Amino acid sequence: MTEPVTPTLLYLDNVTVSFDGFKALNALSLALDHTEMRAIIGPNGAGKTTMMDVITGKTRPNQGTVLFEGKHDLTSLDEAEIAELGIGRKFQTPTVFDMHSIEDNLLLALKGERGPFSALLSRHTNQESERIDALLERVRLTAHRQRRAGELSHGQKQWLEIGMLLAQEPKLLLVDEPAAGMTDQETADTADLLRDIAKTRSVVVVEHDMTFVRELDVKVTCLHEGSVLAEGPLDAVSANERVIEVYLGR
Amino acid sequence: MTMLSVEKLSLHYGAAQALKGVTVSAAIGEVTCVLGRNGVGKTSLLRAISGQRPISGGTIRFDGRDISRLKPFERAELGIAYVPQGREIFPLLTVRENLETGFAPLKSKERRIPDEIFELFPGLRTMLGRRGGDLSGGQQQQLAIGRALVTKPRLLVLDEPTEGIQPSIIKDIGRAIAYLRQRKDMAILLVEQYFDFARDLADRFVVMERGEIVQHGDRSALEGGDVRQRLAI
Amino acid sequence: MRKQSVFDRQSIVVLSLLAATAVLVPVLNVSVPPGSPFHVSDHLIPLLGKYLSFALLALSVDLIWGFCGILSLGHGAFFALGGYAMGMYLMRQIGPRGVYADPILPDFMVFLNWKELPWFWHGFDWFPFAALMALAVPGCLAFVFGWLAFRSRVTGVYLSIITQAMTFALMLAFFRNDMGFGGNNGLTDFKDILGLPIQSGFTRIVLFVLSAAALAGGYMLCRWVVNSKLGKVLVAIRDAESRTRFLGYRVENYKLAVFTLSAMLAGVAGALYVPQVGIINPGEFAPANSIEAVVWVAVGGRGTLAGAILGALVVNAGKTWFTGALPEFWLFVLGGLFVFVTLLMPRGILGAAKDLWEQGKRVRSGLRRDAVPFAAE
Amino acid sequence: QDTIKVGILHSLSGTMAISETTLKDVMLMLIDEQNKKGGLLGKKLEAVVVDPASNWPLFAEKARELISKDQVAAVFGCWTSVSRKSVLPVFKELNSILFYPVQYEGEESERNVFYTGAAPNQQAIPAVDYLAKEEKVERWVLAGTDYVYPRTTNKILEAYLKSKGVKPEDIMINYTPFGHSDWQTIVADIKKFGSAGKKTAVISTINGDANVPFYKELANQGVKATDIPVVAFSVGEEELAGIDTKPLVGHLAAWNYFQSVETPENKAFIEKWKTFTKNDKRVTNDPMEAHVIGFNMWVKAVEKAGATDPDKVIDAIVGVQVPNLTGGVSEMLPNHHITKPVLIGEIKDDGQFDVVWNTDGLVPGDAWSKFLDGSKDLVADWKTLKCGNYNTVTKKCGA
Amino acid sequence: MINLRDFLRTLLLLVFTTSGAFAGPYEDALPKFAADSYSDTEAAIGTVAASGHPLSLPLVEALRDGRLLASAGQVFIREPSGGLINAATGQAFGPVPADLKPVRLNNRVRRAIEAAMGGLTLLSSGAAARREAARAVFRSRDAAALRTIEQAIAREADPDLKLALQAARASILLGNEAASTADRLWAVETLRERGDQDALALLSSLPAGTQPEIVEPADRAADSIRSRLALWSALQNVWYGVSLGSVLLLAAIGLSITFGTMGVINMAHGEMVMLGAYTTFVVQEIIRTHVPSLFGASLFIALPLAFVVTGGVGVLIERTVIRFLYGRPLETLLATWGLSLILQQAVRTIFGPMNREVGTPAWMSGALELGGLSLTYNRMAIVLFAFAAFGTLLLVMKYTSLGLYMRAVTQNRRMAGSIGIRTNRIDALAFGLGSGVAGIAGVALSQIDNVSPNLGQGYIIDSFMVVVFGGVGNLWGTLVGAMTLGVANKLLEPYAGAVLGKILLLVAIILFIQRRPRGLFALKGRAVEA
Ligand SMILES: Nc1ncnc2c1ncn2[C@@H]1O[C@H](COP(=O)(O)OP(=O)(O)OP(=O)(O)O)[C@@H](O)[C@H]1O
Ligand SMILES: Nc1ncnc2c1ncn2[C@@H]1O[C@H](COP(=O)(O)OP(=O)(O)OP(=O)(O)O)[C@@H](O)[C@H]1O
Ligand SMILES: [Mg+2]
Ligand SMILES: [Mg+2]
Repeated sequence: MTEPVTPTLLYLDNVTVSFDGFKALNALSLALDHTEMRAIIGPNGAGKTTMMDVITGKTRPNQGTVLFEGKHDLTSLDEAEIAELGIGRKFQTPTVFDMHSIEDNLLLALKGERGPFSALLSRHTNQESERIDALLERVRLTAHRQRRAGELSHGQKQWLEIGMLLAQEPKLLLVDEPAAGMTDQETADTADLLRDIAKTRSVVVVEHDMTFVRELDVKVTCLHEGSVLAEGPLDAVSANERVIEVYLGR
Repeated sequence: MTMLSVEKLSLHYGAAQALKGVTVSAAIGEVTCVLGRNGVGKTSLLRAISGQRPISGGTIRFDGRDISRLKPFERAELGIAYVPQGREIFPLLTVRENLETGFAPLKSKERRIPDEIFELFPGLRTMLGRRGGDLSGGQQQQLAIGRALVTKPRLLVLDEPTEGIQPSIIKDIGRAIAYLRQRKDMAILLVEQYFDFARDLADRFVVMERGEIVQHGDRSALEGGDVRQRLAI
Repeated sequence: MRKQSVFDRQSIVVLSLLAATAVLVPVLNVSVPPGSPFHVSDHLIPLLGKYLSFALLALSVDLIWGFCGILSLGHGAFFALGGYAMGMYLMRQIGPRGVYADPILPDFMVFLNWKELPWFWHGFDWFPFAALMALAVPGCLAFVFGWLAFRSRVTGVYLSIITQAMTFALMLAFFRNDMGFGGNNGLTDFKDILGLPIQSGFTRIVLFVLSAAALAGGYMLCRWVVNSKLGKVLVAIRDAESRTRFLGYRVENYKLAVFTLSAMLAGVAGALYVPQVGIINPGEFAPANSIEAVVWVAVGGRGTLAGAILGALVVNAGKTWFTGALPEFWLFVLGGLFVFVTLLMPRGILGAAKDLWEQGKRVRSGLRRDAVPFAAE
Repeated sequence: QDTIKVGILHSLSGTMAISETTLKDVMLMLIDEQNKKGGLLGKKLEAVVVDPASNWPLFAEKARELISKDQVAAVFGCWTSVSRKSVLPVFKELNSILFYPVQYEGEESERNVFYTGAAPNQQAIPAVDYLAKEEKVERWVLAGTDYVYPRTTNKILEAYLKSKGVKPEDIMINYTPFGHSDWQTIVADIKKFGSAGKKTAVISTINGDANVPFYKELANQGVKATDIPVVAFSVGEEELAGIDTKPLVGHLAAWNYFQSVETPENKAFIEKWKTFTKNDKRVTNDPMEAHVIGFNMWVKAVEKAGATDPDKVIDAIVGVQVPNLTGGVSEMLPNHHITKPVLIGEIKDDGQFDVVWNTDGLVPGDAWSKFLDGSKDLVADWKTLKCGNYNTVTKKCGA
Repeated sequence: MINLRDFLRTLLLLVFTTSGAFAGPYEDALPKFAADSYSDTEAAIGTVAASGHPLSLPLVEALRDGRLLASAGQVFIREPSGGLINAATGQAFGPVPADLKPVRLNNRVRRAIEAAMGGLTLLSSGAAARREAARAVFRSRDAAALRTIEQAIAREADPDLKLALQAARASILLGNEAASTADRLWAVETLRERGDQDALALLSSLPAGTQPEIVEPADRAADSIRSRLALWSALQNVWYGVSLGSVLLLAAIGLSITFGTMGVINMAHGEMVMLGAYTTFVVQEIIRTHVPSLFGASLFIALPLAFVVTGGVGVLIERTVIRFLYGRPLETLLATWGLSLILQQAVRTIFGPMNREVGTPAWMSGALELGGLSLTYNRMAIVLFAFAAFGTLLLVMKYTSLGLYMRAVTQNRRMAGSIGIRTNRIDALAFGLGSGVAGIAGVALSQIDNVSPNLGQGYIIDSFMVVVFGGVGNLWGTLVGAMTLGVANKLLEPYAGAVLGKILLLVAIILFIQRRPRGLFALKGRAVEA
């Protein structure tokens, strides 16, 4: 197969997901370029998380195309395969390995061989240690490195999960509500972080915090009832009557 | 009138101390806001009040009565309702059943779902038959608040209720809290990170750091920048 | 970063204890006169050997249950299959010494009018082959079973119950006389192993020492696995399986690998068990046996390899003791022990001991938390 | 050492406790009684009870413990064949004595074991003869639990029936797993098989727990003894105590002893038993009688040998005669089996048996069946040949 | 009717005694009863029945009921009322001989009695007696009864009974070389219409050498019956499956609460079933010794008691053990395993290790013949009961606040407490309910299985299999799971045999779970997959 000519990294076309007749996604189409960051907004239940589920292989769409790098059909791959293609994800409710230390959580997330035998034989390298140190610093958990992840507060878990996402060094980051439960300052921080990452990678961010979205300063897609309601710069989208009606409120 | 008064509360997780002599109170018809950065102990405070974690020191008084040894359901029967962080709705029950669990502390003739819940969150009415666990995060948050209101509380304890909620509904929740406050039949204790939201609602506030209260005051103190500053460090 | 090698403190303790037993027991048996209180009498040797093979079985259960969250209620099947492989070898060694004096066919075949050896009995007269089979048969079964189950993401109780169904089905199958494994009576009346008479004191001691060695080997293997990054992935799978997938780990491959390894360990345990107790029969496939193995692990402390060994030894020694001392009431005692341990020692005997130790240490040196990932729900 | 220890190796828990616990009790009674009579060789007897818990390897372990640790002079125990097979090597290795009280499949004779229960020729074949003669049975259902005893018995019976001219299509063989509890289909099949116009009977070698549901289902589906009689080899008074026998009246069992046998010995025994257990509802059964015989034989042999040393007892016991409870005198044969009468009883509505037929004299137990290819040339004789499996064709002992 | 019969009898006796005792075949046969030989007894029955002697019926009845006594060549009938009459003279008897013993029976004799009774009661005035007689004659094919039966047919008004009598006549004629071809062809036709297994047996076992003009239609008739029966037997198998399924359902529904809903891996579940069965035993013992008249109702008395007893034990267990283990489901396995050992041994110590007798009330014995189906009453009762128990439980779980709170508590115990649910009470009640249901299952199972300390062990694996196969946490799943496994088992059994059938079923379950890793009625949705 030849390399695709389009710059599109992620391509969703006409994706529909229905649960017992309820359409969580309804003919959704979306395209994301290399090194593009996209903010997704939309009412609760619009299908934002479901969209991420589809991309990461957790949910199989009833219909539609999901292509990664123009050649990988994500609908036919499982979660691990998709992760290995270079798609990483932060979940809406933070999910980390409660029994492992913060450090081990990051270690497990670090990019590298994923097979059982290489895991059995793997040796801990200095490079890895440095990388983990840097990450801990970045998510401000250095002081907690030996604690069990299960003991962290909600917001700390959010940070740890972001750290794990970074550790994977994916080509595409899917970030579901990173600012939830963070203070305004931390929110701003996160925005910085994401902007930084988006210089070399593609990012999809879901967030309800408009200040945060504004700080990201990227193209915004607003979903509603499983399909795209509006797309464009934040100002344009937030001026959209329908968006105001179903999402922003008056 | 002071509904809740917490004095010198301390709480441990194993060997680690999460609360160190916290003193807070909440009065009827007022919103008391707890502010603080991640991991300072806000949730731990609410867990102690709702009875989900045993405390290791201090007292919790509700309506003048020491409730620090009571079981969670006894506190619920007294009129404390808790909307936890992470929603914790019953995933396999339908939305209606989730709301009906709130009947537990009520007398049998009081057992109906008040219409005002559907007025506050119209979305819930259309979802009555769906399973709680299937809802989106924001929908679950609405359900969790609704469920707490079903119990006809006299103290409503909310842990970051705006987390993951779309802006219009945040406004709705704000309005709802304001409405509940003006009804003057309950005290409201609100933990919040979203500063603007807190500022709009709070009658009084406390700021926590490392398990301690480091600052407190009333609404006017929030208008100035120093609290916001404090949270940003 | 903590360095974790196979030889951490726990390992050193376990291994030296095992080594000491392997040396002391034979010495006390052979060179201390029978009258002395330190004498280990002859009948204890195969008994202790049996405990050690049970301990190896417990270890194999702990590896998958304690560290990967796979609760197998069918591990007895792998144990029994290993045992049957060994039993078949021992059966073939009887040669013409059976009651019907048939040089090839075991007695039960003569008895059921079989005219020739079924194909699956061929080769078992050769020890290396039998030994290989004791590993390979449980391993292959576990591989096939695991491949099916893990690939289709059967987890939790569903997995437990189908493992139970597996061992139950095998039990029924082995009970059938038509299967060619001696039916209900199983394989017994062995004469010798590798040319040594199976009932001689010397053989017994050799088998005992081998069991201790196998247990030590199994322990080190498991330690190596759980201390490596593989072990961390296993724990991650145990606690948040789907999250692990999103990090790119093929959970099914991991599970399959440890499940197979664990089954092979169980097979070895079975192979060591049979010559020491002198019989293998389909009763070993009974689901209750597998559940018991799980119970040993829970009693000792799940997720701590040493705990599994301890649990197997304690429960079995208790059983031996009480079935003799309190034949009418031993079930009360044993049942009571299980309830007691669950209520008062949530992390098993070893866990409770550790807690005590930690407490003491904390008292001595102020507060310090232990960050070792430890098994709990 | 001023006591002689006697090991009792019967399951007190697990699936076999139902049957075996009684045997433990009867042994305690016999030992108690012997002690009242002054013990043995001037010493008191002491019972050592252990619980092998219906777990076969545990039988071997416990046997070893009894012999090595407790130094018992003899062991009375086991019920299932597999438990016996499991302990055999231990008894051989440690040279001790086992008395085995249950009817079994035969095909065995060991120097260290005394088989006081029935061999197939003391139970199965007479029963079939009775049915063929008395009930004019022409069609046979051989229903059993899938293990060695039923398999062997059925093989022997099949060969025997065929030798009597029964056609293969008139024999139906059915095996069920241990503890089988849903008998609807099988009972229906039996009914169907039995309605082909020929008189049909069922020879049941169904074991243990499975019997109660089997008989309950027979009663349910209205299979009466007058239509299709069932003759069982493993169902005695003890098993019937758990069933309402009114619908089962007339079904049969073949044993060497029934509680209802009216002899003074038996009356006295029942009386003692009820006093000992302080329960006048307790029933007696065939394996209990076997233990009585075995124990008395052992006592006599020890007295004869003047010691409990196994070698001496083993030599002394062959030829020892003791009265059994049915009015005869049983003798220990050189093949370590004993002579017994064969009795056929019909179930009565009170859970007892009405003896409808018995052999004229005592039948000597065969270790090796004449009807099996592998064993028809074998004989066991521990007196002169000193061999349990002497081949009369090759004139060799075993190998 | 009885009165009429007694009246006739006395009348006859009167005639008989006044006319003096002539030695006839009847009197000749009498001493044979005293010979204590089954073949003599059998022969004597035949003679007596054919003698036409007025005492033959009372004599045969007495023999059947064990009221025929013999001593030194003399034979006496003990009247049901207790009086003793001399069988030879019919006169009451004064001094009773000391060594009077009942004439012994065996199956052969019982058969002869049945046949004789058939002939003797064909003309009886009671419809039930006639029906019984027709059946007996049908089975015995006793040519001697032919004349009487024809008389009876002519007199019979009840069409149903007439059919039975005709079938009896046909059975005699069919194999009878002496009968006319027309009669025998009529017999073939009548039997073909009857169409059951017995008719088939008769048609397919004609004596060798029967004329082809009879053999051919008989063969055809046999074939048609065979194909009809094949159909019925398929149905019958389904019924067996349903009834096995009901047993599984009963055993499993308690578990679907303690395990399925509460998440306790309840290894002591089987022991709860056992306790229920023992409760039944105790109830019946008390009834037997104190109020035997209530025996028919014993199960109804046992049901609530069993529920209370096992429910109580359940609550006790929950309060003392299980409640410390929430959130640690795997540990419940260990504790309940221990508890099951303790309970088993406790029952063994109290009641002894043997099986205990639990009787079947009269209304539960017998079978309903429905076309070619035979539905035994006790199985029907179990099926109905299982469904009733299931339905009740479903209602409780779905529509009562107990059910709602129970589900809420098990889904999130901490939050349920905070919402005001009295979690500890709900936990105790839930575990008690599950145990209580297991207990009433025990009442039903005591009807078909051993009541022994091991009772529970036999069901525990199957119960878990059913709950898991159906899908944990779903009552409907348990129902469908139980029925599927039951029917599949019974459909496999005729082809594969009981052992292989069961193995195949287990393998099928293993493979099925691969297809549906969360059971038949899998819970779906986010909450589960997370
Ligand atoms: N497994 C499922 N079963 C049934 N319904 C589902 C399932 N997953 C999602 N849904 C429904 O699909 C809709 C979209 O959910 P989704 O979580 O994608 O919303 P969202 O846009 O992420 O909302 P929020 O902003 O509140 O997180 C919701 O109405 C939800 O109830
Ligand atoms: N279950 C637990 N076990 C051990 N430590 C805990 C546990 N829960 C919280 N902690 C610790 O207690 C401290 C306070 O946590 P808490 O959840 O109260 O914080 P918070 O103020 O609510 O933070 P956030 O804004 O992130 O929700 C944190 O340091 C946290 O790591
Ligand atoms: Mg979402
Ligand atoms: Mg918090």
